[in-house]
Amino acid sequence: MSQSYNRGLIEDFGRWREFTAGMWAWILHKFTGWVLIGYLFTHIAVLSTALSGANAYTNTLQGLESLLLVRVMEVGLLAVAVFHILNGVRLLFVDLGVGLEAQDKSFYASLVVTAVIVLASIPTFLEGAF
Amino acid sequence: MAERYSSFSSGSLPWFLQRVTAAFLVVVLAFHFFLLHFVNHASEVTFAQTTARMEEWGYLLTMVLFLLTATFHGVNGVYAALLNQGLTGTKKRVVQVVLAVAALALAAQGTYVALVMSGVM
Amino acid sequence: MHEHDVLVIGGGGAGLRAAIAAHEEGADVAIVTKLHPVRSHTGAAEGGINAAIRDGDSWDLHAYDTMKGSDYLGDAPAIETLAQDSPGETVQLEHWGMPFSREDDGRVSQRPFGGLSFPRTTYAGAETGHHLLHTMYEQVVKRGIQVYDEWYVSRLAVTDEDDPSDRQCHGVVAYDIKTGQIEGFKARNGVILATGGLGQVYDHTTNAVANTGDGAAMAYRAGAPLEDMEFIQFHPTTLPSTGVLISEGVRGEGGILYNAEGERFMFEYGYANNAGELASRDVVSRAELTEINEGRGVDDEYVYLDMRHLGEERITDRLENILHLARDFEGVDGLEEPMPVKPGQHYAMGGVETNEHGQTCIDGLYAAGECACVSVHGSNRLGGNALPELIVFGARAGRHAAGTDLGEPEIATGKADEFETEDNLDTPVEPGAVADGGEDESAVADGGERTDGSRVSSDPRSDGGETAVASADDVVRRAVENERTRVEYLIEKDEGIQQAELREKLQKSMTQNVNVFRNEEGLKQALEDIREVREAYQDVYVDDPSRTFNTDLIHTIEMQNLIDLAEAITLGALARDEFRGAHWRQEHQERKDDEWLKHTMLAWDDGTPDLYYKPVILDGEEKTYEPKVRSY
Amino acid sequence: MSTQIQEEADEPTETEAETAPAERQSPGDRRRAEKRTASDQAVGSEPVGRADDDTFRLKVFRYDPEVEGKMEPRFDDFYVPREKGMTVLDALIYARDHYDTTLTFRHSCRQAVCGSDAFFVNGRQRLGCQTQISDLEAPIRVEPLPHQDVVKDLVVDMEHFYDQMHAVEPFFQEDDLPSGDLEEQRQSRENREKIKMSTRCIWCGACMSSCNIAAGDNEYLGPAAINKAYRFAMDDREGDDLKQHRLNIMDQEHGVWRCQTQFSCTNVCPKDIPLTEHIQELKREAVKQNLKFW
Ligand SMILES: Cc1cc2nc3c(=O)[nH]c(=O)nc-3n(C[C@H](O)[C@H](O)[C@H](O)COP(=O)(O)OP(=O)(O)OC[C@H]3O[C@@H](n4cnc5c(N)ncnc54)[C@H](O)[C@@H]3O)c2cc1C
Ligand code: HEM
Ligand code: SF4
Ligand code: F3S
Ligand code: FES
Repeated sequence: MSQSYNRGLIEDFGRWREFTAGMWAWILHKFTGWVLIGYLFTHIAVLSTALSGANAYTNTLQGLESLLLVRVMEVGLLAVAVFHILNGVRLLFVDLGVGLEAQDKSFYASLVVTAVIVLASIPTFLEGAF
Repeated sequence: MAERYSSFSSGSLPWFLQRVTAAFLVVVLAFHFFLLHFVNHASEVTFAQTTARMEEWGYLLTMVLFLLTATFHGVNGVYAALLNQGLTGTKKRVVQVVLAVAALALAAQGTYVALVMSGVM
Repeated sequence: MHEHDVLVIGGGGAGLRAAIAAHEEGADVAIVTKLHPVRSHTGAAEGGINAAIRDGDSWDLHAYDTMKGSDYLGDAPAIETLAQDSPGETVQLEHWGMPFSREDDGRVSQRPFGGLSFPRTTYAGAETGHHLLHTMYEQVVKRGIQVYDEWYVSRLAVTDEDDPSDRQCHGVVAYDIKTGQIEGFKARNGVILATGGLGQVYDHTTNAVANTGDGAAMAYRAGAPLEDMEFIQFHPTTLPSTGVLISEGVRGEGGILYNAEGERFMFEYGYANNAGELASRDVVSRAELTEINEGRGVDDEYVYLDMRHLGEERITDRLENILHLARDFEGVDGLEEPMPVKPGQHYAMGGVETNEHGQTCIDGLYAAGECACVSVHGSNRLGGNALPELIVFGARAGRHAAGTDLGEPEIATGKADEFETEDNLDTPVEPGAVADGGEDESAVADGGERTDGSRVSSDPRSDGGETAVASADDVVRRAVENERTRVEYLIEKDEGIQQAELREKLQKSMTQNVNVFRNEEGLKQALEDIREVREAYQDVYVDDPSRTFNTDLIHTIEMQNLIDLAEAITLGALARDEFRGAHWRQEHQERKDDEWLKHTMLAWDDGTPDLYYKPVILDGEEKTYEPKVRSY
Repeated sequence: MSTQIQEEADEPTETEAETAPAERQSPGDRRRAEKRTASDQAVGSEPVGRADDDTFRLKVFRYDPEVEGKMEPRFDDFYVPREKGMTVLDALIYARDHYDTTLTFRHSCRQAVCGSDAFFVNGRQRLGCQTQISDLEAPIRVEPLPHQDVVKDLVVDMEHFYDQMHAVEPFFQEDDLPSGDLEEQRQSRENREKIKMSTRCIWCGACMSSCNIAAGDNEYLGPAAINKAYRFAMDDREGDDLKQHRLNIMDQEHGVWRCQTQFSCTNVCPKDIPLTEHIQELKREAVKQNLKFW
């Protein structure tokens, strides 16, 4: 007689506008983690050129580094890594039960510090790319 | 004892190792980034430089450990994320196998490359 | 049809305790409840549980305090049972893990409470009821007792003998709120009513919306008499817009009451020159209402309770939850502004007449908790005495229903020949069921008579008037059929009046006329209003045609219970021309012990309320309680 | 056998009904159909009540699996007069009693102890009775709790929540009790203080509804049930063996490890229970317990 209406998956992620700090931190940490592990695979693949000899290795690396796109992506990688590290530290504290009341503030702090570090590193990263 | 041991398969060990590896990775990843982007610029890296660094045992060991912990940390993290979305049954089994194979391949290939770089192989 | 040894109706403190007790005696027991057990209003109780568990205290002191508090209208055997069993039951709760507040030595804490000669109120923070309710629900889960939650019991399946004392209860009819299914529940041994309070008879109450007195009303219509219904406790400090209780603690800490003119009226108008704000509940309630009636209330509705002068530090330390309550439920910051308060209905001392084993005069029908009246509270309940009542009499009813021999009861139930009957009560209108001559013969909303004189829809008895010896199954089955007819009628009826309108009217009139202040004129006015509502109810219909979670239907069925109980309260109040405990009569300003040391009893008697009196039992186990002036 | 006979006897009536459907239609059927037409018109047309300075707009989620016009979920708009101290629950009651008696929601105590009126109000899980209208921005949007099956309007199916609560053996089970007459167990003030917050849960389900993990993994015990387990695991009155037993339950795959410290449960809990903190503490306890043997 009575059935229930399932509002479907939309409500799972369609509610992002209503997400709170902790949930954003969770999503961003997940995202950055996936990027990092993805990068780790590519990274080892690129480094594997070392197996074909010294020149292949050096040429590949320097070839890649001369591409603007790669440089920009590296900045992205930095951002991702820095955020993952900072938020990771935040999570470690949470796991230890330290500073739980300030969990939202520490998330915002991770974001801000990430931004600062990344902005400050841009010159170094893009040096000589143009 | 056996009972104790089996409870480890529940999730406390993966969870715990994820934290331990994370703590290790903070340091190494930061060091890695710093070394290869700030001290040495990535664009200037050459095979010679790399092998020079890799010939140092301490560095080699750190890098291999870095690789292994990062692999574990990353793959375990991905697995946990999938579990959280309600992965069960055969699918879960398949994911387990795929991730394990990928992780082993990555670790093996990476270690091999490192050893070659360091001139051991 | 579902079948169990013992059926407990209601999952509040009384119901849960009864179910556990019956289960421990080996009975197959089930709880049928319209709210999930943890949603019961027992969870709202704040203060504590009176129990004499310490050296220097004893059960007879507790009994004495209770008798005095009842203004000598409690029955001694009931009061003594309460005082004797409460310590054991309270420690039992502790053994079940209830998180009581603790002393330094690790023992449970007790605090002083109004009217007690020893600080024996055992408590768990400011949420004793919540913990009591949850602890017992946990034990129900542990024992795997079956709970039919969100099943609304709408009718008792009782046989049809002329004398209610010959009748037998075989079960109940319940409505599955989620699906609209109506089903019979057969009880092999007994049905225990534990349906709680009736605060919704009033428009301003500390009680929950679900406290509609269903059990008392159903038992009443089935033939079990109601006892002492006129005694309603009003709490002086409740928030005006919701009725949420602001604990006496605020006044205890030094909070003051003042009127719209800024006068500290408890002193300035001499309501209580000594105790001031700390006078007893009824005195303060009456003072507030006098202020409001004489035009010194704020917005003609409430007065102020001010605690700002206590200072932020003291307030946050001792009265923090009050700040939350005022903030969440009234939108007032207690640190910045005075809090609006007014008296609100709080507790019904009366209920279904039972003996110490929880038995009513109908065989197999029990009642426990606020819906029952074993008569421990008499004309006025002491704070902290309701929760022990739940566990003590809940447990006893459960045990007895499961077949345990608890000995001969000392309290008699049912109407005895020698009882005095009230014949000359002057009512402006005929009370009781409406005789219906309307076109629709098969079902009438409130169960008035059919044209042929037999009664149908709400008559709880099985066969609509014809005497027949029916099997238990038949009794239940017929009750189910009658209920289906009624519900079908209510849902299918196309137009008429809606319950919300009637409810509002009834509640307004009760609050206006049968409140803290009572006088003959007002009471008569109330009877007229109730009559009007009752007649209008004949034409009630349910707008929501759905079978799924039809709360409109549930409220409509509840409405009938409210009408019957409102009438019972008012009839009792009109009859009792004295001032005793919570019952204040303008024309009769003194307690009349010669005339009124007796319980007001009301039997439905097939739709014609029959008012009679039963003597109070003041003889205890060891001593007789002598009525004294109640002063503190 | 007897049921078969009955069925046969029933049949003629059914065929009759088919041949004369118009007469068979009861007023209820008719109204169920009418509600559809009425609501079809209502969609996109004027909301109920008057919009002016003294009223605010209340948007309420509507759904009924049986009434035709409501089978497709929709929002109804009501204009409700503003009053001082008015809560979301008061507003719903007003809309129901004055505009549409079919509006359905659970509520009882009106004082945040029964836990029956947790709704999704302006994008957050809140108790209707505990939320002041004046604290919200109009229009006020009230929906049933997310991630739970809707039974009708604002009523959700709580069965799953109850199952999870029951799954953690939520009952005190120490058998070693003081033998003396009326002798209670001793508990230190500190220990009672430690479990105090965890005992305040009113089973409203807000936390579970706000947790994305619980939404994705149906087997996850969820914050409320874990908090319930915490309440017993940390209660010193239960001995060490029981504590270990309780930690083992938490240590299951769908126990504490599923929690990703999203904190939304802690944010929405109307009783301010530090849920994430409790969950984290149990994780550490479980790890500690397991490490003991290594
Ligand atoms: C705000 C407040 C504070 C209080 N503080 C104290 C205090 O400090 N100390 C004290 O001793 N007392 C106190 N009391 C009084 C005491 O809490 C109540 O008298 C007591 O809790 C009533 O318990 P009960 O089990 O009889 O009913 P309830 O807890 O109300 O339970 C009734 C049950 O019956 C069920 N039910 C009702 N009708 C039906 C039906 N038709 N079909 C199926 N099921 C039905 C309901 O679902 C519910 O489960 C307080 C009361 C209030 C309101
Ligand atoms: C090479 C480096 C790294 C890689 C490849 C990596 C990858 C990942 C991945 C894929 C996840 C799973 C995310 C998810 O979907 O939930 C994860 C989780 C996590 N990472 Fe990293 N990470 C790295 C470095 C770090 C560092 C330096 C820290 C620092 C503290 C860290 C802390 C964490 C933590 C605490 C989690 C667990 C989240 C949880 O399970 O609740 N990680 N990581
Ligand atoms: S933990 Fe809080 S949010 Fe969750 S059910 Fe209990 S009271 Fe509600
Ligand atoms: S929201 Fe969910 S992820 Fe954990 S902290 Fe609360 S249970
Ligand atoms: S109505 Fe009980 S919690 Fe809101």
